[in-house]
Amino acid sequence: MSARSEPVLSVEDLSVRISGLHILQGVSFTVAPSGVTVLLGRNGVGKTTTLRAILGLTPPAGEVRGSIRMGAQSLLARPTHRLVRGGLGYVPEDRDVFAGLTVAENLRLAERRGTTPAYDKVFALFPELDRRGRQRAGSLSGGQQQMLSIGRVLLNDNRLLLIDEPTKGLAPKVVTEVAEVLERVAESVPVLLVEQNLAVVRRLARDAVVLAAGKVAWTGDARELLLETALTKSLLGVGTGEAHRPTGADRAAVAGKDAG
Amino acid sequence: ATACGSPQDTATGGGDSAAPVKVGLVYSQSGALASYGKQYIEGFKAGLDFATQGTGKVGDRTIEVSEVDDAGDPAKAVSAAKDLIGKGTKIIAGSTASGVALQVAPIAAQNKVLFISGPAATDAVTGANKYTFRSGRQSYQDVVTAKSFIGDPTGKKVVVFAQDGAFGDANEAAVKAVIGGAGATVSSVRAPASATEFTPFASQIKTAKPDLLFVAWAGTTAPAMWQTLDQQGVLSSTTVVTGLDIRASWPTFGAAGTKISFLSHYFDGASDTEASKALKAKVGTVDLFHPDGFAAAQMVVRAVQEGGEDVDKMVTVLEGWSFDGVKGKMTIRAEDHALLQPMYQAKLSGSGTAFSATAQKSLTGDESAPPAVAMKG
Amino acid sequence: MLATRGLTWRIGEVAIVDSVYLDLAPGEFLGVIGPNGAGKTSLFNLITGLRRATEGRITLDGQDIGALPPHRRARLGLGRTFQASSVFGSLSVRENVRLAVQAHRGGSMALWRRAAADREVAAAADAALDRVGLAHRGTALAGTLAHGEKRKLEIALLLAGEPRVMLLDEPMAGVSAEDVPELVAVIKSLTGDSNRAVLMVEHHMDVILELADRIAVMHHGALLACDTPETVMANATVQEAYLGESL
Amino acid sequence: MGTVILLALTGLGLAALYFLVASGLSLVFGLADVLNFAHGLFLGVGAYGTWWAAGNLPGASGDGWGFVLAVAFGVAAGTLVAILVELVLIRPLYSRTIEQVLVTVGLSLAGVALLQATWGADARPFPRPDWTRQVTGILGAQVPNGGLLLIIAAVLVLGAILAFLRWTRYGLVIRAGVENREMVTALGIDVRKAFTLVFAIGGAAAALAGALGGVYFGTVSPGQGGSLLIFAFIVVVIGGMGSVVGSAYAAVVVGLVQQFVNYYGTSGLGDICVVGLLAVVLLLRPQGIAGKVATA
Amino acid sequence: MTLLDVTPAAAAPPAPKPGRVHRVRPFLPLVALAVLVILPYSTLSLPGIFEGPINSPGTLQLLAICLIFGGLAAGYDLLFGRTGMLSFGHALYFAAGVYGTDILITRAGLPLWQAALLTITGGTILAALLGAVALRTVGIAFAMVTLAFAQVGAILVARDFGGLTGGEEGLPLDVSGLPAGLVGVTNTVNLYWLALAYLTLVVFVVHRVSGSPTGRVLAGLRDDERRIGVLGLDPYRYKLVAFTLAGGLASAGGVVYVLIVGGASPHITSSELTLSLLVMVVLGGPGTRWGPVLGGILYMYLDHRLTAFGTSDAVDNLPAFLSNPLSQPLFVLGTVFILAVYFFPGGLTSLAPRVSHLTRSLRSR
Ligand SMILES: Nc1ncnc2c1ncn2[C@@H]1O[C@H](COP(=O)(O)OP(=O)(O)OP(=O)(O)O)[C@@H](O)[C@H]1O
Ligand SMILES: Nc1ncnc2c1ncn2[C@@H]1O[C@H](COP(=O)(O)OP(=O)(O)OP(=O)(O)O)[C@@H](O)[C@H]1O
Ligand SMILES: [Mg+2]
Ligand SMILES: [Mg+2]
Repeated sequence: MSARSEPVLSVEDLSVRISGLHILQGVSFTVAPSGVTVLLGRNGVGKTTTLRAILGLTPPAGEVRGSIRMGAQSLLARPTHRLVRGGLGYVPEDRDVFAGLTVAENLRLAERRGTTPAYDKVFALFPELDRRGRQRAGSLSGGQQQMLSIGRVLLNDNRLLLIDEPTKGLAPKVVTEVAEVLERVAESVPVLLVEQNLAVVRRLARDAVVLAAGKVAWTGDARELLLETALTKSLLGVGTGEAHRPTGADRAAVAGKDAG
Repeated sequence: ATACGSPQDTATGGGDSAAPVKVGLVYSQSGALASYGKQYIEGFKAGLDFATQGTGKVGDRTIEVSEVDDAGDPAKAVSAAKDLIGKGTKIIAGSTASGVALQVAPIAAQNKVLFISGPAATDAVTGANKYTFRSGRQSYQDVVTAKSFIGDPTGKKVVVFAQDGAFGDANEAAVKAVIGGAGATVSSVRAPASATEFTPFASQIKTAKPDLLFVAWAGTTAPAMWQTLDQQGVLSSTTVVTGLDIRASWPTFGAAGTKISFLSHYFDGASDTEASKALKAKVGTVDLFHPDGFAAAQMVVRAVQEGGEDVDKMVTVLEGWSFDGVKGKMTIRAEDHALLQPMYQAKLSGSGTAFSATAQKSLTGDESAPPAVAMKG
Repeated sequence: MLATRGLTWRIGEVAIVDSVYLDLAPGEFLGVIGPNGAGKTSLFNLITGLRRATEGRITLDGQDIGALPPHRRARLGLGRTFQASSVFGSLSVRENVRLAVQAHRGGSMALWRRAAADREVAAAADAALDRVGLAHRGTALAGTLAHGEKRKLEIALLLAGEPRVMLLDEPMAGVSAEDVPELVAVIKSLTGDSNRAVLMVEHHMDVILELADRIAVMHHGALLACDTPETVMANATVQEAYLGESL
Repeated sequence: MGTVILLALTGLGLAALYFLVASGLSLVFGLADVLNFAHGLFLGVGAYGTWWAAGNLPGASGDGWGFVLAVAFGVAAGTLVAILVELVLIRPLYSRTIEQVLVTVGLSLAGVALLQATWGADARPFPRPDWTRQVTGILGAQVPNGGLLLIIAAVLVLGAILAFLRWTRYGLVIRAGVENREMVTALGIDVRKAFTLVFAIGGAAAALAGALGGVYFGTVSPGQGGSLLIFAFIVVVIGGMGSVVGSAYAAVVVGLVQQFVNYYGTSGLGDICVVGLLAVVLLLRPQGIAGKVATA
Repeated sequence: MTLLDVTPAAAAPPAPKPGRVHRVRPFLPLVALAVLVILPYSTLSLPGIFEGPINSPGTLQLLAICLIFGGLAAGYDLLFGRTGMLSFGHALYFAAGVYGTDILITRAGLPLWQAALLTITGGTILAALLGAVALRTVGIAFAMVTLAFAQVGAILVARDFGGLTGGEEGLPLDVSGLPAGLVGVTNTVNLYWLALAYLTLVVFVVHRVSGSPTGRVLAGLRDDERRIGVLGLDPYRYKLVAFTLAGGLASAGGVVYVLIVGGASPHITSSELTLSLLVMVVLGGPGTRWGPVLGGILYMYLDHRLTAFGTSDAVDNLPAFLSNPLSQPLFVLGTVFILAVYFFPGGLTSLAPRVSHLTRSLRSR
């Protein structure tokens, strides 16, 4: 990674086990203090697990080892709500809007004490949210829910955003818009982004971390990664991707867990 | 050590004349009727002492009492009875709840052991079978006592206020037979046992304008019921008769208590017999169900003394037996094993938490005798 | 084979699906695009019977199915996947698919037969898993799958039912770039059979363009256009309302 | 006419009692999604707390301000128990809703038995001001004051709960927390505190119902709470789960139906009617009722 | 409906077993059955566990009741653990079996086999009819409708229409027409075998059904009912089949129970009985083959034995603040249950893999 100033987040030797399955096996990377760092990898490789471990959301049956720090402060073992109040914003993979609450209530819930919520900013980005304030979030279309989920974190000022597949299920036009939004957001807040849409990655990412089989397969400048077709092919498997078929060891681990 | 045996073995009571006599008491130590059960067992111990002159023995044989809690559940009582019988027990007593008495009685008959039912008031125990006796009073005797409050019933109007269910049914039927049979017109107002608001029923009673209101109500909602009857002016407009429950319940009548005429099975000071003195000496303040336990012990001693090991003989010696119990002269009627015994009219006085009962009148065992029924089994 | 006539679903005054006329010919692959909230998923819900239309008719092979409950429609050969994965979380992946096969084979009320003994069902299930590349995950509990794997399982469940009309709701959402071609191939193999037809909602234009014979565009509940990919892509409204400027 | 008024007013008194019991249940169920079988225990604690205070607490008694103090003590005791239950038993089981319900079932068994072990199975006379035993003449009907007290208390409790839900964020936090607890934390909210608070309020409402129920029944016994609970459940369900206003309407309907059917029909029909009403309502509008329609 | 998010303990991966144990495993249930069948021939005394030797009538009676409830819990699990239906009215079908048999024998004087046949048929039909109505609702609404139906049953029994049920006093069974082998304390062993037969039947039926194609569908229903519909299966039909079957099994349990206890009492109509069934299933492990059975047996054993424990000297000699609560069986039972929910989520059956995990990790040290 290019020598820039202190990373905002550094993950070192992160291991996560969930019910006997060794999902992350010593993952280390850092997030630069500005711009977008993108976390790439195939389905099931552990991207979401990484973000959730940073937030302290690993399920009770799981076990987290290693170190995760923001500046001098260790994030492990601190309750999630504290971390978030301290400026860690999270957009989850499954949107996780509160289906039973209205759009307005969903937003109101996300307000943090002591700050003025930036409703103007959010409504300017997603006018739909303003219009549908009284609709139950559960009855929103998939894309609308995604907007709500992103809008929710943008209400507040954050020190770092963790965003998991924000453009999934969005219409191409909205994807462009969201990408623009994130681009603008990233000017003021560093973002750790999980994204499958390579066009979006290409547009946003400054640094990239590629996971494979629970380990870091590559880190470095994102443009470098995307420019080199050979590299993309071998790492992201756009093509044959032989390297990332589950290995024998993987399969054994899986079978061991589930057999009988 | 493991060993093989027959699955149909049961222990036999020691045949030799010095072996202890096993008596099983199956009654409520826990559950809703725990305080009835407590009085019963205190009464039983006092009675055993009294009947054996403090030795706890009949001849050379010690009376060995095993107590089992049925928590008011017939299924548990039946299990306990089977267990006791399996261990060679020939005499079982107890049954605080009517349901328990009714389900243990057939077990006694099937296995030919003596069963002396306790506080359970249901009429159905009387005449249940040859092996079943009772040491307490039955609902019918309550009703006969109630009748004594209205003098000549001819042409009088009587209303029964009772909860739904077998207890209410039995009381209603008894009133119809006893008071209605003597010339009164009897009608009834029934309420669900779970009712919490009694105004509709009080209104119905008031509209009926009875000369006598007979109330058969058990359970924790009784105080609310009495308060409503009082508030709606029922208590001040007619003679209201009901059974007097255990002492602990007296303050719950509140102001209504002094306006009600009580029929009573027993209360402290209702009688002045040798047995009652002995009982009082043991337990301090005597309460409703102490005499039942006491009488049961007296019957047990009699059965063992005269009957030895032979259950059929025990039955024979108990049938027709008269004895001096806590309440006075008690007689076991031979035909149906009803226990004829004195009953009382009482008044409550006092206020707050301090109430006392005084006897107005007592009925002899013959006066309060229920009609004889045929032995069912 | 599938046709809707003036299909409308209103909530209060708002028409979520607004008088949709749609014809799906045997062997056809019809892509459905439209902005978020246009009513695409709602249209699927009406067709499969999870929602009851307020107006209009739906016919399958000429038979009016508008009044049938979902399971009856499924038995007539209508199958779908869900936008938000909906799999049986506490069953293993293989059992999920077996259940689907079994449902397809008649789903009789057999209480006494041993399900595990049915080799045919097992074989069909494994075949379906193999086609979506999930065979190695067969014993995992479906609830613990990663997101993309659930998407594949969704498709396996659909395949197992061998439906004649398939409704796919954003099958590619969240599937990693590496797996997209594979999945596209699977979906492609569904078509080409003159007995089958596919209706697919998808936001990945390249996928739609590769697969679809015709494209229907929905907007505010109504069908804006339904034509060949070229014509649709050239449509100015589509360009503006849906595609926007490309990245 | 007098009878109808009498029945209507006493029916409303009964309704008020049902509502008092149901309100806390409804709040906890609607917000925290815990069908709280231990609610009967909170009632019992409130009732016994009041009873104990009137006899033992300096300054408290069965009359006047002393009685108010006794009730306050009972409510405080109920609230405290509810908080402890939430902290110790419910909180560690979060996101395992079924287990939470089961724990409350266990608690209802053990708690009532504990009350019985401590104070005996028999009903105890309940200390209460004399005026609650009297009646007030309203349009020719002799209406018990105890019932009127219940009606006033029910209206106050309804108002207080509505105010809590309308004017604080807690209602929102908890409803969201039930849906997805993790996500609420991920928005920076300590959802555990909110849950404890809801239990505390539910416990307080229950304890108040217990204390006033003691006044109404004139006695307190260990099983009292449990026997009221079944009707409270019915009220909560007919009213729409989690809707406190709905519970209020449902309580009125149930109270009046019971009262009038018991007078004009045969005995026991009132209960069957109420149960039938429940079945009919659920069958006609299952989704409308099972879904969390309203929160206030 | 979050209440039904049961994650069956079956999902937990059982620890791999050494090969030899593995091979005998399928036969373990048969071995257990054989042991249970010959158990009454043992004169073994287990002081503190049973009052008398195992072949004494008291012990056999207790065991019989435990077995019945093991069977009942297994039947209830068909609804709760395997299909995810939370019924609060299961007691109704059990009570229908108990009262039906009792009334037909005692009041109508029918011979046992006729009474049993009629009752089981009647109970099954009752379950089918009420289920057909109740299953129009889902989730908590379903729980409440079933509760309401059961409540009507309880009210009818308590009302004692025509003196048929005996109201709160219950109805003792008239044994005069029964086969001699089922009457009397010496024949308790026959009742024990009957109860064992019932348990075996229920376990076998539930096992077969849950392994059948229909059982698969039931498991699917537990997870996602909508999805089952879209696959082309009618959720309503399958749920009704499960409900009816469970109801029928419960009324069959009632038939055996009334013979064992010798009468019917209104306890068994209460919603508390359904709640205790729920407790049993959870205690043992919902959705597992042996969990509910173990839970039912353990619960009933504790329920009966704790009364004796509460009145024992050991408890009486404790200081009052301990002995008072401990002499309340329900206090102990409730507390045990809470602890169980806490410390073995997934029920008793989830203990086995954990224990073996523990021993393995100890050995590997
Ligand atoms: N609670 C859990 N229990 C068991 N396994 C789990 C659990 N959560 C995740 N896993 C497993 O961990 C692996 C990584 O999952 P994760 O969700 O982090 O993948 P991902 O990289 O985000 O994939 P996707 O691109 O599909 O979202 C998967 O194989 C998944 O099955
Ligand atoms: N039950 C409901 N109540 C109110 N509005 C609803 C309901 N269901 C759907 N809607 C609205 O109907 C519109 C269509 O929703 P639908 O899910 O069909 O959109 P979609 O085209 O699938 O969008 P996406 O591509 O984002 O998934 C949306 O605006 C949604 O908010
Ligand atoms: Mg992911
Ligand atoms: Mg959609």
